[in-house]
Amino acid sequence: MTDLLRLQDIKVYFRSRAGLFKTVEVKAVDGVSLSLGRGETLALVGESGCGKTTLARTSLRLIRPTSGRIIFDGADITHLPESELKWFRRKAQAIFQDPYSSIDPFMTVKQILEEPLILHKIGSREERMEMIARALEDVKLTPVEEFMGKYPHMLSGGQRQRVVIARALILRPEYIAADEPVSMIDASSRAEILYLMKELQERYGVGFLYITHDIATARHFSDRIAVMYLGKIVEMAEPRELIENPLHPYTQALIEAVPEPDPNNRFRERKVIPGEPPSPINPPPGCKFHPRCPYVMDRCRTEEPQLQEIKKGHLVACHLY
Amino acid sequence: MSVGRDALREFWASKVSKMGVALLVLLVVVSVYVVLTYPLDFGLRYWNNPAYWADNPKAVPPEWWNLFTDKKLPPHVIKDFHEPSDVRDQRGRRILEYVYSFDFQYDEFPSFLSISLNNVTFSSRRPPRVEIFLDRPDNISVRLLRFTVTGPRPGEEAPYFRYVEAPNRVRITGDKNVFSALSAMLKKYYGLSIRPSEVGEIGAEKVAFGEPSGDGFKVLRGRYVLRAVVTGYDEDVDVGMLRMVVGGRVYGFSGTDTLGRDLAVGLLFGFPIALLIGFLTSTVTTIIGAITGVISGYMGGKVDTGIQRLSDIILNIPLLPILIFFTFVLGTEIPRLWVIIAILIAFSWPSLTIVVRPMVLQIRESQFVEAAVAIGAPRLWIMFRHIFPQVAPFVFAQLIFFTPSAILAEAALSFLGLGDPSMPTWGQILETGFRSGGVYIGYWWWVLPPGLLIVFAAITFVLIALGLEPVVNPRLRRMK
Amino acid sequence: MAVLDIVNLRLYYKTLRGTVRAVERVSYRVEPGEALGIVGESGCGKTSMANAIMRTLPSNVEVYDGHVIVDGHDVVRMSEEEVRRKIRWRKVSMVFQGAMNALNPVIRVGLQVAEPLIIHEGMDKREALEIAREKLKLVGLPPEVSDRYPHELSGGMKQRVVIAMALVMNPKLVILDEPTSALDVSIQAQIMNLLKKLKREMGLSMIFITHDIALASDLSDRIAVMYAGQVVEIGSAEQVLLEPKHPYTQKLLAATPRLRADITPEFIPGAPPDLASPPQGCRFHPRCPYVMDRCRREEPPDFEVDGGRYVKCWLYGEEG
Amino acid sequence: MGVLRTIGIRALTLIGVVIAVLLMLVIVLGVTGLSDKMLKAIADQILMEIRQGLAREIKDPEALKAAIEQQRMEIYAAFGLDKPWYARIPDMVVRVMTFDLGYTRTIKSFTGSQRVADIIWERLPNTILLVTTAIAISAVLGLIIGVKVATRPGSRLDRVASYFSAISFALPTWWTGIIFIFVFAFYFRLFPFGGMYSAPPPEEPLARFLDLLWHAALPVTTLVVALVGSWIYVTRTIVLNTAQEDFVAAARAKGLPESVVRRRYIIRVAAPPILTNIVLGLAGSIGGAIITETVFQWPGMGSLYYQAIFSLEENLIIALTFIFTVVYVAARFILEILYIVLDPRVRY
Repeated sequence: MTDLLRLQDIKVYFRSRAGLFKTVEVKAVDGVSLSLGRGETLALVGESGCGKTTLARTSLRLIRPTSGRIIFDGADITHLPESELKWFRRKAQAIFQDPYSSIDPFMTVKQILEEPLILHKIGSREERMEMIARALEDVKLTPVEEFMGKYPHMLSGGQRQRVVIARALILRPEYIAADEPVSMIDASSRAEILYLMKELQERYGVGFLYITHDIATARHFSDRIAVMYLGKIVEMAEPRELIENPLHPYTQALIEAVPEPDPNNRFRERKVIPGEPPSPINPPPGCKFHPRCPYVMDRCRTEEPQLQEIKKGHLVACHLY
Repeated sequence: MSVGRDALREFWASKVSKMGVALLVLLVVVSVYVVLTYPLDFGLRYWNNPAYWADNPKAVPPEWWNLFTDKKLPPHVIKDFHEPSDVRDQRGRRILEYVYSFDFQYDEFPSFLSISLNNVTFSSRRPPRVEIFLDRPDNISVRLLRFTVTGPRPGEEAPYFRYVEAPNRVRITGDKNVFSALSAMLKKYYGLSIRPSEVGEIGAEKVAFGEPSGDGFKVLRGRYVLRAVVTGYDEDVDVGMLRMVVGGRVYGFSGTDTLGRDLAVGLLFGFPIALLIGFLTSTVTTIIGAITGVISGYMGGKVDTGIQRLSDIILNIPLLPILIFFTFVLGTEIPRLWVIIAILIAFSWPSLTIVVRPMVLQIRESQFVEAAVAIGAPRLWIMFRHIFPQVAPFVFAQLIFFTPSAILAEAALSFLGLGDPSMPTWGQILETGFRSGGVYIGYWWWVLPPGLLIVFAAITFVLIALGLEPVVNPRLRRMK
Repeated sequence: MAVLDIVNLRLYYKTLRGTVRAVERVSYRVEPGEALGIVGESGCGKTSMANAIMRTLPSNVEVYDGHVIVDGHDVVRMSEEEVRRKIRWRKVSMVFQGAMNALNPVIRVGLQVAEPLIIHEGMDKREALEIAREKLKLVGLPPEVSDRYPHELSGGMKQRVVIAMALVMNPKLVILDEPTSALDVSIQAQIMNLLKKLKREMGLSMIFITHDIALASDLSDRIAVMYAGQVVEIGSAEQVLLEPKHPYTQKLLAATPRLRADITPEFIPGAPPDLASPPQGCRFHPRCPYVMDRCRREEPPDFEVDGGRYVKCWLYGEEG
Repeated sequence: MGVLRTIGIRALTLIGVVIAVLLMLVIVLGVTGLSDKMLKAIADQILMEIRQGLAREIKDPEALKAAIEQQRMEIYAAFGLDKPWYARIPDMVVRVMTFDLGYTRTIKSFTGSQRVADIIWERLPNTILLVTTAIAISAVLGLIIGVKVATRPGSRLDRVASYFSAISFALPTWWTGIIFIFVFAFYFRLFPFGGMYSAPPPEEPLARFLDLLWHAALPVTTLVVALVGSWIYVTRTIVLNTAQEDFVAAARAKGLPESVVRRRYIIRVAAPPILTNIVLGLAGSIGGAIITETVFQWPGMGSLYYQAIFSLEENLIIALTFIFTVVYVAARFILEILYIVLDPRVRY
């Protein structure tokens, strides 16, 4: 079976103005390769500014990478002009973080869901109504008629996010990139949205890229987890393997930092990595994690480690292995 | 659309908005009335044509001023006769008599007396003779004036037509013969010897409508009869129209200026002009500003940089001096009103561009726009369907907000003497009032109303803009 | 004697939608050296709680009563000026949510930390700045930071500055209002370590307000769970986390995704009520799996369950 | 270092503005043929003087005519009149910049000179005196009232101030001036109708100063009424917004007295954006000044504009347009430096 989506050595550099004449380069994504199978869920975990959102947007060709290739369904779409991407736009969809800004406040739920159908010239008016109704049922916004006429400001955060999911699914895509879909939803409802996405993803066999900073939800809702640090993937494995046996010092620290509800927590200090992630404008040479790494070696300061398979299905980029 | 209805309800909820809308309705109604009833070339043909206003008193306050003063001032009376009051045939002559009888009960003399003849026809070689009599309440009757209509020219065939193109206007109170007649009257009835030239100095209207009292004259109240007798020497003699004017010391609703122009007429004409300047300028300005703002914000890159630089430069130029310069230099070739509007637009649009641009930048970054791109929406679709609706309420508010600035800018230029002479505006009326020294003499009816109207027009839009503010400003809205 | 004793506190706001009952008859105490965690979802009134203690109330407050006793003074009954002079920062200080917004952008950081000393103690500026530098060192910042403006610092550094600011007058009680919610996990862990260290070394009492019950366990000796303006369960960390009694607490814990265990997270159907029109009876009843008739009619009182733990639920009525 | 750079960038932009205005003036003058007319007038003036000299030396009328024609060609060439207008752009730019625009027809300076530059330089200080006084007073009033109003939103004072702001925005400056003349000069006879000093002006310095104050009272008040409304409004809005910021709540929680919170956390932070808005309103105050001077016959550049329009002195109008631009740009520059000093966030 061929992969649904393959990213090959993707680099995304942004130019940013620094004063009148000087521009600096921000290396948001700095050489990432990964592949996603049909119906598979890959979680991309990292802290803010690590480039995970940029990578997701690049996978949707919302950004053209500086270099590297995006291969979707066997076709190279890296440099296709927008006019030749229409088929891809139908097969690949996005779900965004902020349910308050990801839908146009001036459109009704019906208009929001109808827009993709109109743009892709799908169905007659009646057929479209039927598809919208089905999509709303899928995301459990019932009674359907009542929700169709509502404006976003009349919906709760969770309901909006369901509208967003319905919009992403209405074209029956093969690939969805979901960028922090639940981070702005209350803890008690978060799982509900994630279950809904999981259910629909399995029902329609969608390949899912799940972007999150929350490694705990990634564990429960994905087939594989990739950890990103400063524009690079530093480790990739199946969830249980990654969490029980993290290899990269950064992954270890990240897992260590996540609290669990345990009354003994207060009696022990967490092992933390010092400092904050450096700016992607001036990333350190060698391994990008070396200034904060407890196991730093001379080699780490000069030579960048490559992502390699240490055991089956477990990849890590670290000189320790 | 419910968002729109909510916004409308919110707008309508405030007292300020209601007041603004009421004023706007008034403005529009008056303007429509003027547009429907005034000729297009009003400015040149009537307003700036002194002959048209010749029968009016000069620089007098409005009639209602009498309500506020103890001294009752005579109103202006124009009496038009299309038919004579009486026609007699006497020894081969035809006598047309025009009689105007009126009760004069005021504390001040009329400002002048005049008579005009229009379309006089006759066929005898001897031209008709005109005599003007004044019968006073004290039973004195004076023949003020006698003159003949211009006789036939050699070779001219009967019937003879006279005063067809323009009326023959005789200002009675300014005529030397009248002075003599009045001087004779004073001698005969009061035993005063006052030379005709002195009558002229005192003022013929004072002598005619007054009686000597102490050093001067006081108003003689009572019934006066003003008679014009036209004696023709044939049966065809005819006067198309005869007009008698007893010049008042108050006039109409707004008084007159030093040329006798009825200020109410001019001020009314200012309504549609103010609206035209305000709406045209602000509409075009906001359209250009909104489009450049959306393009600059959404397209980015070189286009964006170019628009930004241009805006930055234009915004750093002080507007009024530039307006003066351009209107002065170009105003001789192009109608000044259009120059003013064009320059206002050319130098104002960036102020909208620079506020719309960051809004668009923010909207462009918002996830629903990104979602639309991901769905496969083309650029134009996104700009029109998603971005423009977001900025539209704000742009509309700016349109309203900018309207008074345009009106005020035109008024300022007019006040500096750069108004469009073919289009009398409030600013121009004020300027003539100011330049004629109206402020120093106290012609309040001349300088206050145009200013008040400008304020009225401007405040209409300011009020509406204030009412719109909570609707378009999300920060204020959220506080509720 | 307790550092803070709150009895029957009520705080209502007047809004266009009606009266919002943000804090409804809440009572608890904080003992010396103890950290109390207040856990709840957004809009449950936990931030209002902090405002009620400091008496930094917005202008639309409708009801503010009960007792907030700090060191023998009842804040509810004191005059505004007295609270300012005697309580704020002297007795109770605060670490604000979103440090990026809690610092004045045009004043150097050091002066902002030192300011309370200058105002309250009438201390000389130089002397106060010296103490500020010490406190900055205490929270792990180099003293040079003192001369910087807030925009020159990273998020983690600003958070440390805000903590140093809270410590500058050596208060008895520090209220931490979501001190890490804007930070990444790795930075969050650093800050939590710092807070633990400060609590241990300085014997500080703390109120730790958070939406994350797992994070609350990192610092709290006791935990109060809030739902819709009320404390529904309060007890020691062990009691609340290991044997939660209130259905909401149980569900909240179950909804927390576990990293190290194979328990799949659950969720609570429905949404928290609008505090302008809370449901009759128990406020949790529309979402409660164990709902009984009584819950719909009557609001449950606080039942004491196994020593020092109070639960606002009819399920424990008989035992109480 | 960073500050200097920011200032440098602003300076460059503003120099760009001056150059753009210069070019615009010169091009419009060229296209409309006005520059030809003006230069010819200057050249002919010179030629007339030469003609008198030549007439004395050369007696033969034919030779005189030829000599004069010869001179005319030379002078015209020197002024670039033999070339099309666009070839003269650099020359004209320099002329406008140095106010070397020849002589006026009727308007004279106070000392009797008819050189454009003399007339302008003489009046510049009077305008600056009037405008800066008015701006200073409005700034102080606007800030005080705006802050006061912002601390009590919704109060009666707040409403009154809001209505006043709206009205002041809709009031044409000059009309306000006329009303003042009507009421205070014509009706109550408290202040003079216009001018800067009585005629003759008092000799003694103190009396002279008081006379100036007496004459300035109405025009300054007029400008203040026109300006202060928007300043109150701007100050109020920004202060209200700032007062909602978290750090203000934090400052209150720190137990800082309200006066300190207001001064250090609200006004101090609100100052830079208020200043920005004031900078944006500066153009309006220049416009207001032009007309106010006209109404009160204040012998500054504004009333000179009015006279120049009336007597069709195009060279004066050009010079005035340019100097108003320069004055405006300079004022903006000063305020922007102040902004940089006030707001540490822009010091990069």
